[in-house]
Amino acid sequence: MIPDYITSYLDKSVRVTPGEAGNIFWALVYILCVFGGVSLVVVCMNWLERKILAHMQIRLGPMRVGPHGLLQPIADALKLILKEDIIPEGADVLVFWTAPLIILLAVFSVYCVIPFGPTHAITDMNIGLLFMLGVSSLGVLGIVMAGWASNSHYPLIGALRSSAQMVSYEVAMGLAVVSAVLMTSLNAQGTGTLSMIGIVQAQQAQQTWFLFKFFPLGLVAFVVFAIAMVAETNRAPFDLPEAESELTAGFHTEYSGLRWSLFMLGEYAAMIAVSSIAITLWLGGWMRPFPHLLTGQAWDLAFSLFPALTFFGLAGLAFYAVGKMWAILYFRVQAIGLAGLAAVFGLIGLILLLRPVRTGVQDIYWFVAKIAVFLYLFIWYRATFPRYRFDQLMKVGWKVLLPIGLGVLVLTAIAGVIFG
Amino acid sequence: MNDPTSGVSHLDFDAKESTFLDASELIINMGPQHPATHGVLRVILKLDGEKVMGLECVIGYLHRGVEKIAENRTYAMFNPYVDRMDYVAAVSNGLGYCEAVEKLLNVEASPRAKYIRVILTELNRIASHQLWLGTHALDIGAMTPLFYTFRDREEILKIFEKYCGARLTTHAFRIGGCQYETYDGFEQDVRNFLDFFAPKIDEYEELLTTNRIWVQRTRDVGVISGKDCIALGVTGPVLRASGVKWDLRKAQPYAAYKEFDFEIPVGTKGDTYDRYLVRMAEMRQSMRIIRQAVDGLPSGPIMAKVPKVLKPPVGEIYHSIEAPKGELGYFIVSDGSTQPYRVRVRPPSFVNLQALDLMCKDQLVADVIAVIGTLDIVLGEVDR
Amino acid sequence: MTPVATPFFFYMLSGLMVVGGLFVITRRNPVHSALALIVTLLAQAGLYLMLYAPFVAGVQIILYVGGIMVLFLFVIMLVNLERTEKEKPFNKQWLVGIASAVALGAMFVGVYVRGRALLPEHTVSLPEAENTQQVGLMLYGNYMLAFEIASLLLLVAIIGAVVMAKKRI
Amino acid sequence: MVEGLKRRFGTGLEALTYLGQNYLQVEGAIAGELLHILCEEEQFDYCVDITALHYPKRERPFDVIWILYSFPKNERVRVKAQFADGAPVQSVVSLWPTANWLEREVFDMFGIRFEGHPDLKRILLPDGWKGHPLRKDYGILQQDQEWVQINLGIESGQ
Repeated sequence: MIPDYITSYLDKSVRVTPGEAGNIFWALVYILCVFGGVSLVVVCMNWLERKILAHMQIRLGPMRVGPHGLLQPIADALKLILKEDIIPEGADVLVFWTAPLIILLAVFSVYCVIPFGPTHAITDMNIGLLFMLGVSSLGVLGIVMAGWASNSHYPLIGALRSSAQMVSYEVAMGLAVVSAVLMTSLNAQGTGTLSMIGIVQAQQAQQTWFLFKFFPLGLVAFVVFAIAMVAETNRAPFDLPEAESELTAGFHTEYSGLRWSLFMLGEYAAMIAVSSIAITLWLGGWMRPFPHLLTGQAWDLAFSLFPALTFFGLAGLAFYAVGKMWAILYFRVQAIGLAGLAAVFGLIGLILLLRPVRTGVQDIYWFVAKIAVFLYLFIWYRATFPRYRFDQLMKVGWKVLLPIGLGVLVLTAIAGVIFG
Repeated sequence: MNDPTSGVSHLDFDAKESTFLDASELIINMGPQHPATHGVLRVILKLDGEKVMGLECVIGYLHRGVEKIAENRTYAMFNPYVDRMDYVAAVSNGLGYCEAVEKLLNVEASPRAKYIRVILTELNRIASHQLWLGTHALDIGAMTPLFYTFRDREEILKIFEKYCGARLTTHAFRIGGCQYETYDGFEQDVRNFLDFFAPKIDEYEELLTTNRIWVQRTRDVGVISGKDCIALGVTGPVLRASGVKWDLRKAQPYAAYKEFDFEIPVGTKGDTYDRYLVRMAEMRQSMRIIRQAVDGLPSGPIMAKVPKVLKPPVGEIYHSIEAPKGELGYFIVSDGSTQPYRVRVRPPSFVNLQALDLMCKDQLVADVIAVIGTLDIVLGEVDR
Repeated sequence: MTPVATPFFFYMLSGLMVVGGLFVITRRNPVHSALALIVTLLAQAGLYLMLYAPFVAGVQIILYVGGIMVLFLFVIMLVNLERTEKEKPFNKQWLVGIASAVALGAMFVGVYVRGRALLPEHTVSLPEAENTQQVGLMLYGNYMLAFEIASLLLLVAIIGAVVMAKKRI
Repeated sequence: MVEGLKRRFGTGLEALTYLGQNYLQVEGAIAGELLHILCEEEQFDYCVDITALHYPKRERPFDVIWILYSFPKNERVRVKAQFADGAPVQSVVSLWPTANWLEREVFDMFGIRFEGHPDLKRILLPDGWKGHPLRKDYGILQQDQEWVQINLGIESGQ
């Protein structure tokens, strides 16, 4: 009975997400996979950001803990967990406690509907996109609560800034999203969809990424969204709520230890979440690049080799780093560790060459690869741009992005009527 | 001491002023420990939302009584102390002090000493501006320039280290000239630096000058007119950015500056962006001066004839130089003994900081940070 | 997909709403009141979901919780809280308040008792998957005029707010 | 310039030069008026510095020194006046706003009161500090023990 319940979902004919199939066991498995995966990515992201930022700024970044500082995130996590958790005097303890949890809850709820593949989502809601926007807008509550509960001026100003900022940019974001949703309705029935999987399938059906649909309308909408999503996640150059040179650390000034790390986790998870929205809406979701231009068996095979090649590349990089290690005892241990890592990467690459695995991970691989590009962009912005001032931020949101978003929406509708 | 409003009187905290939504104004204590106050400056801000209604600086956290120490040291013994005031431009401080005492003693440094002084002082000006640029950009949120400027500042510090053994508090000059002859390859090192640094300034400018966010953050921020500058005694790049073409190196030349050909960059609007441009141009002018000085470095002795024990005749002297931050003056009174009767330092940072209130009025909190950065203060010099 | 434990969720969400509502009016600290109101609104969104109206639920969250309540909090944080903490929460209006609450309750009971026959016996099967599309078609089809009038009203309200807030134009 | 001033003030004013630097030695009573004239009529638009000297053995122990500069003339002048302990000095904040902090510092370090200063209080030392450190009778190791104990909770700051 129970094994049947488990295996029934694996039946090839089902082809729906576990949430839709109503299969609680597989839904749980997916939830664990997604949450574990996201947490792992956030940890890696922590290391990568420091490393990439450091190399952009002609320094080395973490180098001490493990080879090339690879174990630094673990050391950081340990430190944060063991650190004293300070609650400032006069703080509203209950609100102070719940604020980071709300942020985390909001961000992770978004992952419920993110489609990593046609069936690789926890569930598929028919209001998926709406759900995503709604839930991610709850994150601002956590920030506001954190800032207010700290009973301190800097967090309060940070909270005020972020509430105004997020509410403003949500408008532009929403308009950009709607124009993409409009594009989904260009089918025989004339009805669009808000389902995340449905949106990608619409792109599949129309044989184009929405980025290139009605060029340049899709592109403009995407750019509006891409700017707004940086503002939504409070990253540079829109990191005013936590502007370190002005507000020390903004809304999480008074937080420390584990609770502070929850904020960080929330921030990075939110970056991944909004990147996924952008990818789903405009960049074809799980589709591989040029799915309709470069068709045929040969191309399919070539693209399906990418996951394995990526891991071989990582392994090669690690081996190269091993070769560059100094030949002294201290580094010998690290070199062995790094070589082990390279071997693991190589092994994963080999496994990915197997035919069933190769086809199975295709969707997930391309989705994650697109996310990686976005995350790199986030880091790049941070190294390049100065910070906006509050009034300029509002000006950009209301006077630039909002009219552009509206215009794109109207033009998309017109274009849809004419060409659709 | 823990009350944020302690020591504040001219901000009337109980006054009812009309604020947005009639909300109560916010009193914020920025500093003395704050990432953007460049040391231990404490600024008490009165805010309406994000708008600054008034502010007051509380200084003195780094007060070490330099002027009192001077009265208890001989002239030569006090020389290293001046390096500790504006510690990012220690060479300039030393130059001002040595020249003041030389004037009081009625001796003149040899031409070679003067040229070496000019080279080192101008190198120090570049180093000071680099530090300013890095921290200022960091305050405004651009992280990367900081690392670029520190990389290039390192080259200057290496020259200092090779010349006199110290990197920061150099104590490079002695009363009467320079203690050290230049090391072998000094000229080549300086030339190499100039060749190395010229493209680097372009690199900084590439990151910032046409960056839209940078321009938006600095244009029309902290505007101060030339008239206000003079009334408030503000000197240095801040004054020049407000359109007043006044530089002590030209107006009342000291050391060997008369012999060099250089320009005084001036701004037009007196905002933070102009001050940025002026300082960038000043770095280029400094390079020009250094190149001329290195090319024309005369030979000869490096120390003038000064007695072993310095006993200036009774009298007083005011001598000022153009430090990277503005007019740095020394007023020295001698009573004929081996110790000065009084040494008064006219610190540019201290006087310039007074303009903060005027420049920040009705601006936003983020602008206060930008203005503190653009004033280029060093708290060691403000508090002495 | 069949719903699970419907009565349980209904009573849980309703209870949450009532408790949240009580907290809204009893808390002295306006921020706590606002947070309780957010809980109430979220529970309400849950009820909409149970009524097979996912679109309304999503809009409820985006607009009320993500937008309006954040602005509420924004304003509450700006004003001086110490004064409100000292004031009595119910300044002499509680009699009127209780009276109207009782009247409303009586009306509900009356409608339920007398109009029972009018209520449908069985749960109506609503097309969940088509919900959003249906709402859209209704709004832009049957109720086009009303919808446009409402948006015009909102525009007027925005302009009015700007005029009132801005001292000089 | 000097002639005109001498005609106006008579014997109270003496124009001197030392090492090529000009300074005016004036009576304390006319210092305020002289500075006003220098600012308004003689174009000394920039007050470089205000400082003081302490000669404890003199009858009027304080010299207050104003260092002025004229942008149009590119010329410096020092004004020097003697004051008794406790005698008020006329503030020049209304002429040169820069004098605000400079006068506060002189007050902080010497205890010289400036009349007409908008907000005369200590600037570098803490508000409650006793004593004025740049006076000659204030030893270099001396400090306000009481203040240090109360505010820092230690016996000595040294």
